[in-house]
Amino acid sequence: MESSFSLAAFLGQFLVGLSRAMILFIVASGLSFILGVLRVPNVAHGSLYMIGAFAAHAIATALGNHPAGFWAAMVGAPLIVGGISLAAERLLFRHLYEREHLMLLLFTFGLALILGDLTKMTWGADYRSIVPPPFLQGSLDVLGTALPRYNLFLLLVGPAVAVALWLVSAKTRFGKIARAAAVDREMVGAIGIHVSWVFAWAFVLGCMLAGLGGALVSPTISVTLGMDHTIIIEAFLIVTIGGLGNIWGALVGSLLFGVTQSLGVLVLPQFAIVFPYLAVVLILTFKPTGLLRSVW
Amino acid sequence: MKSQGFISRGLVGVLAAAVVVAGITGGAEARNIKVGIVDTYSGPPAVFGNDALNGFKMAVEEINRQGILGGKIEFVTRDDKFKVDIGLNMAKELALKENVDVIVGVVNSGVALAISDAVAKKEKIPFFTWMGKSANITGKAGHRYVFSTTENTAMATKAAATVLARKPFLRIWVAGDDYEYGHALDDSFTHYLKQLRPEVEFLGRTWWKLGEPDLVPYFTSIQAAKPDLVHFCTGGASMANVLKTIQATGLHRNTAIYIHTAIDYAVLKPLGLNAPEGVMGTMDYLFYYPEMSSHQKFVKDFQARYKTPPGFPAYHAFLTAQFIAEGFRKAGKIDREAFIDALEGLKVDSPVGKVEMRACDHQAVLPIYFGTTRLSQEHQAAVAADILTLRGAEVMPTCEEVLGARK
Amino acid sequence: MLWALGLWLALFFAPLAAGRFTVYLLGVILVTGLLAMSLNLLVGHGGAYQFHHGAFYGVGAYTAALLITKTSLPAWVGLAAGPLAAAFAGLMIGSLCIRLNKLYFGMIQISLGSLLWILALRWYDLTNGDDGIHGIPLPEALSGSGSAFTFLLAVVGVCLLAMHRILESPFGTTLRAIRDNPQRCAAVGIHVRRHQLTAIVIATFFAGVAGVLFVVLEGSVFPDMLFWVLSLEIFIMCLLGGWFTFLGPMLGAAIIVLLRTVVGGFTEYWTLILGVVLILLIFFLPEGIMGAGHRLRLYRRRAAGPPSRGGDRAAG
Amino acid sequence: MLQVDGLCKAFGDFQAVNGAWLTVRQGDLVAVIGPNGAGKTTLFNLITGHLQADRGSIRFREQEISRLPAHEICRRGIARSFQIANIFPRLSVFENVQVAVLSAKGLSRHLLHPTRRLVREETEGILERVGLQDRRLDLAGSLSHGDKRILEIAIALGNEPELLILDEPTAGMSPEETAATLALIRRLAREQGLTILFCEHDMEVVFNVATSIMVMQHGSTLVQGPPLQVRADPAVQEAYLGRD
Repeated sequence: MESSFSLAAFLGQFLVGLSRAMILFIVASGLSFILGVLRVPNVAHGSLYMIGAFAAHAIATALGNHPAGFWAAMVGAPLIVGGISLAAERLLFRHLYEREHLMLLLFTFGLALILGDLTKMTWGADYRSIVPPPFLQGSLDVLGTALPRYNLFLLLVGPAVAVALWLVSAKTRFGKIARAAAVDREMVGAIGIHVSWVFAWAFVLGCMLAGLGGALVSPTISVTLGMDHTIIIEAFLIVTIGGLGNIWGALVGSLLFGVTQSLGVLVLPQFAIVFPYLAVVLILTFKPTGLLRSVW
Repeated sequence: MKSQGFISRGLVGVLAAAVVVAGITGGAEARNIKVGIVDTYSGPPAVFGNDALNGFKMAVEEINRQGILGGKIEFVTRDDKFKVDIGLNMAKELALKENVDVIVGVVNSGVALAISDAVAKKEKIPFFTWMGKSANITGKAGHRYVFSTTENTAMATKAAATVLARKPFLRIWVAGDDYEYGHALDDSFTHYLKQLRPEVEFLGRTWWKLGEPDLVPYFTSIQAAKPDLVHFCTGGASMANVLKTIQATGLHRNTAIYIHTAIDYAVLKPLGLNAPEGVMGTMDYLFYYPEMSSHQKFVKDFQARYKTPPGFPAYHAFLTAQFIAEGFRKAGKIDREAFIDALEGLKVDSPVGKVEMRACDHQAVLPIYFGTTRLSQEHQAAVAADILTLRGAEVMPTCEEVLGARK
Repeated sequence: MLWALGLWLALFFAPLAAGRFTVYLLGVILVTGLLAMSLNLLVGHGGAYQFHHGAFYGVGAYTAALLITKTSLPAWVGLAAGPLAAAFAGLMIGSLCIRLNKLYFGMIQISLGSLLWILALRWYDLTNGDDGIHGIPLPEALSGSGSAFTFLLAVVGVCLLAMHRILESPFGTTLRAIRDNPQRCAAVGIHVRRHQLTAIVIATFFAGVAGVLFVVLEGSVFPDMLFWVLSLEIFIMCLLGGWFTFLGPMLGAAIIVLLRTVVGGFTEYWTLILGVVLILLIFFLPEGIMGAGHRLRLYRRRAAGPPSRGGDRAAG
Repeated sequence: MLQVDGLCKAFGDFQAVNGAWLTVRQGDLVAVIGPNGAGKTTLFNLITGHLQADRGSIRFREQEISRLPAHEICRRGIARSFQIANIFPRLSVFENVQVAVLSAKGLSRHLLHPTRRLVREETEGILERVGLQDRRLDLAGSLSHGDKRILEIAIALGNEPELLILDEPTAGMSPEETAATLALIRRLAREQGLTILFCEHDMEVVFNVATSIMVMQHGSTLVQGPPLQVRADPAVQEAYLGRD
């Protein structure tokens, strides 16, 4: 065991944790964005992540596992998820924004149940797997640790998504309105903005992040039913730690989860399973509304 | 009065529910043999449930062409959703309302143990598990009314330990899914390997939660310890995650790896030609081995019907149907106790040869195949190569051991 | 009240009149219904985000199961200890939760409940992990299925009576006031958090009773009982039957259990059906079946004429 | 009875209350007036413990109460109503008041006595005093806005307070309702011997009702005194009345 504590192993493990945090961040930021702007605790977010993974597989397979198919899947899957979420928002959600949070939560739970079974109807229960393009296969030796190239790729994608999100929320008119709506819905309505469509696009954006997360994760795991359950609880724990509705809170929460869990595996492997829950309990005990400012 | 109104109306509702319950319950005795299947048809384990059902259907059609005791086998299916309470609920419905003669199925060992105790033992209904892999089912928790037509964790790991004890692996690391199945594999493999080769050293253990999406952090910590052999205790969907991570990190290039069911086609097929080569695994059924004519015919028929080769659940279910048919034929009447007596020591034909139902513990005597993954252009996937066959009698705990554990 | 009592007494004859599966299913409904009603005490009447109520159900069941199988104490002691252990867990977890608001309350509770779930899942030597504990021996008097049902029905009846009294007491009225407006409650001198904590302890006690009754009914316990998905399913039962009614959750549990048994036998898409039912409910019957019935009666009464002075509610 | 000195409360950079002072004697009917944003509601929230003051003291019956939680202050005899209708919408009108009466009598935590047999007379009495007795069985959420505001006062009365604090009791009311409400306040003060502190942004409305008027501006107290004296105060005329 003494060799596991070397600095190199620690750094390698740290990088692995960071790459894991990137997927978590992409999914959790979408959840948090929806929580912030629409005040909807979207339990169906996990199902959309799963659909993203299945759709990515379908697209990649349709293009015969050609490397271009992988990139088409990374773009196409979020779009498919975006389409589904737009339909759900326009047909169902928008009639419910005035309801209590508990109703919205149960509503999205119902949606999650439906989407889960629809996924099964469409794609069946078999395990699936996507092959990344050749240059992302295999591993690189970083400080004596074999790091999969794909994880290094994720380390580039994560920050890119974070920057894109920041640009959208801080620099565009849509982002500004969405942030204002998060603070005071009536005021935004009062200054004559068509809030309904702002909400719709905010919802779609958040859901597309779930789809992107699902697509990105698909080469590293087997795509199966039940993926939704695992991710949704983790994503909710992350946004709670960070502060509900705060995208940067989702980033902090994801990094905390990814890195600590990854280093925890090295030091206290038996502790890894309880860590996320314990982290929520400890953080909420001392900071009752999460680490960063929450709109809830 | 408002609240009283609620109470009385509520109770009217409850009573109405009782009437509905009464309406859907109550059944009739039939001359056909009625088999109730409780299995998982939703969620990830549905892969197993569906495959098993296909194998069972195929066998039943064949059996019904001849008939049994002047009747046929008919069956009903119930989805347990991989949940113990629902599984119990469904098994009780089959036993108490549908009046089935036999209950079969169950992927989830927890469900199998619950049904075995609360339904099979209590209601005296024969129960076959064709997928529940806990050695406890026919071991510690076994009894007259429970049968297993699948290999279990003890058999698989004893087979693996027998082979691996002959190889130069001394420093061993264990990693796997943090749930009962994973721990059962670890306990039993460790037990047998230490017995056969006391000088082996277990360096450490890594457990991740079931469904953990990213295993790389766990792998990097294993690599740092440089073991000779890693025993991964995993199965189902997370098996594919493990294989993918092995391929991505290249762990198999400098470390030997053993995983029970790693040579399962259902696991290897989705990975295609991107599966890691050289991973050692055990299985009690491979559709391409052994190459005997009865087996090839079975596989061909199955593929013609379902467009996919049979997996081990299909084989187990097929075998179970044979045991049910032959058991009742031998008993000569539709009687549960006579059926059980007939089953004990019964040998039936299966596509890969005769299989015996061991009398002492009601465990089917199945061979275990030990193989190593190798890419096959023909299958466009990895398959098992260098297959060693370990006979059931070699790998099963002895009757004395089992009966001792039951006390 | 006599009406209700008569119906309850009539159910005691179910084992004589109905088939065994019917009786078993009634037992499942009663246990699940009691669990749902105990949750509704907090959610429908207390307005708390009690997200992981199943954890206390599990604590009650596991306590009973472990005391019976691992100690030489009489089985009755195990059965009695279950609800107390659940209430104690409620006190511990509740005192951490009540300091937080709404979704944060819910999330910290899911986390604490999941820690208990992990305990049940991982402490193999004690709990058998995933496999669960089966074949739990019960006291002689409960071993027949008829007598077990009678016991179940009696205990559920007593629990319902107690819950009804609690909800009709000043404690219950104040609890509903907190649900409607916690800030205003503080302004009329109510110690809101202490009141909620008391409610949590009471509700978790009844959840523990339901857990113990599950052991009596099935003779098994397993970690799934403490998994968060079960807790959400109980929520649906409350919603279906009616949040703001007393017996609604029992009705909701009956419908879900029956649907699951009937529909589950024919289709593997049961969750899809459940999802559709849930969404239709939220759109068209947000107050559940009994809530809607109650609304309808109020409407009819209004249509029939103005309420008489000193009418039913105040005069009792 | 109530003595507020040098009270301060800031929200971020915004100094909502900045050195406010106020004196209420037994039997007074004190009106706090000031334009919107003068800090009236914040002042009331500080007195009743819904907010914690940054600095300053609040003494009620010679005891410091500025650090106590809301429910504790209520128990000492200060009851309040809120600016926005703050009732229990899913309870009946009767129960709305009953909850407060039960709390005042320390019965809130009783578990086994049926509520319907408790404190009936007291509750009925209050409903009759404010004129809501005919609506007692309706769900509070279904009342008109004016009735909700009256119900709020009734809830506050249920606490059997020595000091009743009303936050803009006539906000959003029609002129007729306003007049009726003011008459109710005056009657309560006279007949029940209640000490009442209330706020309004319209000075004219309170001149005939209040026995003492405190004028607030930018979070500070400009002046407090009898109506005529306040009206004559040059600073008040400058800040408040001068604009007409």
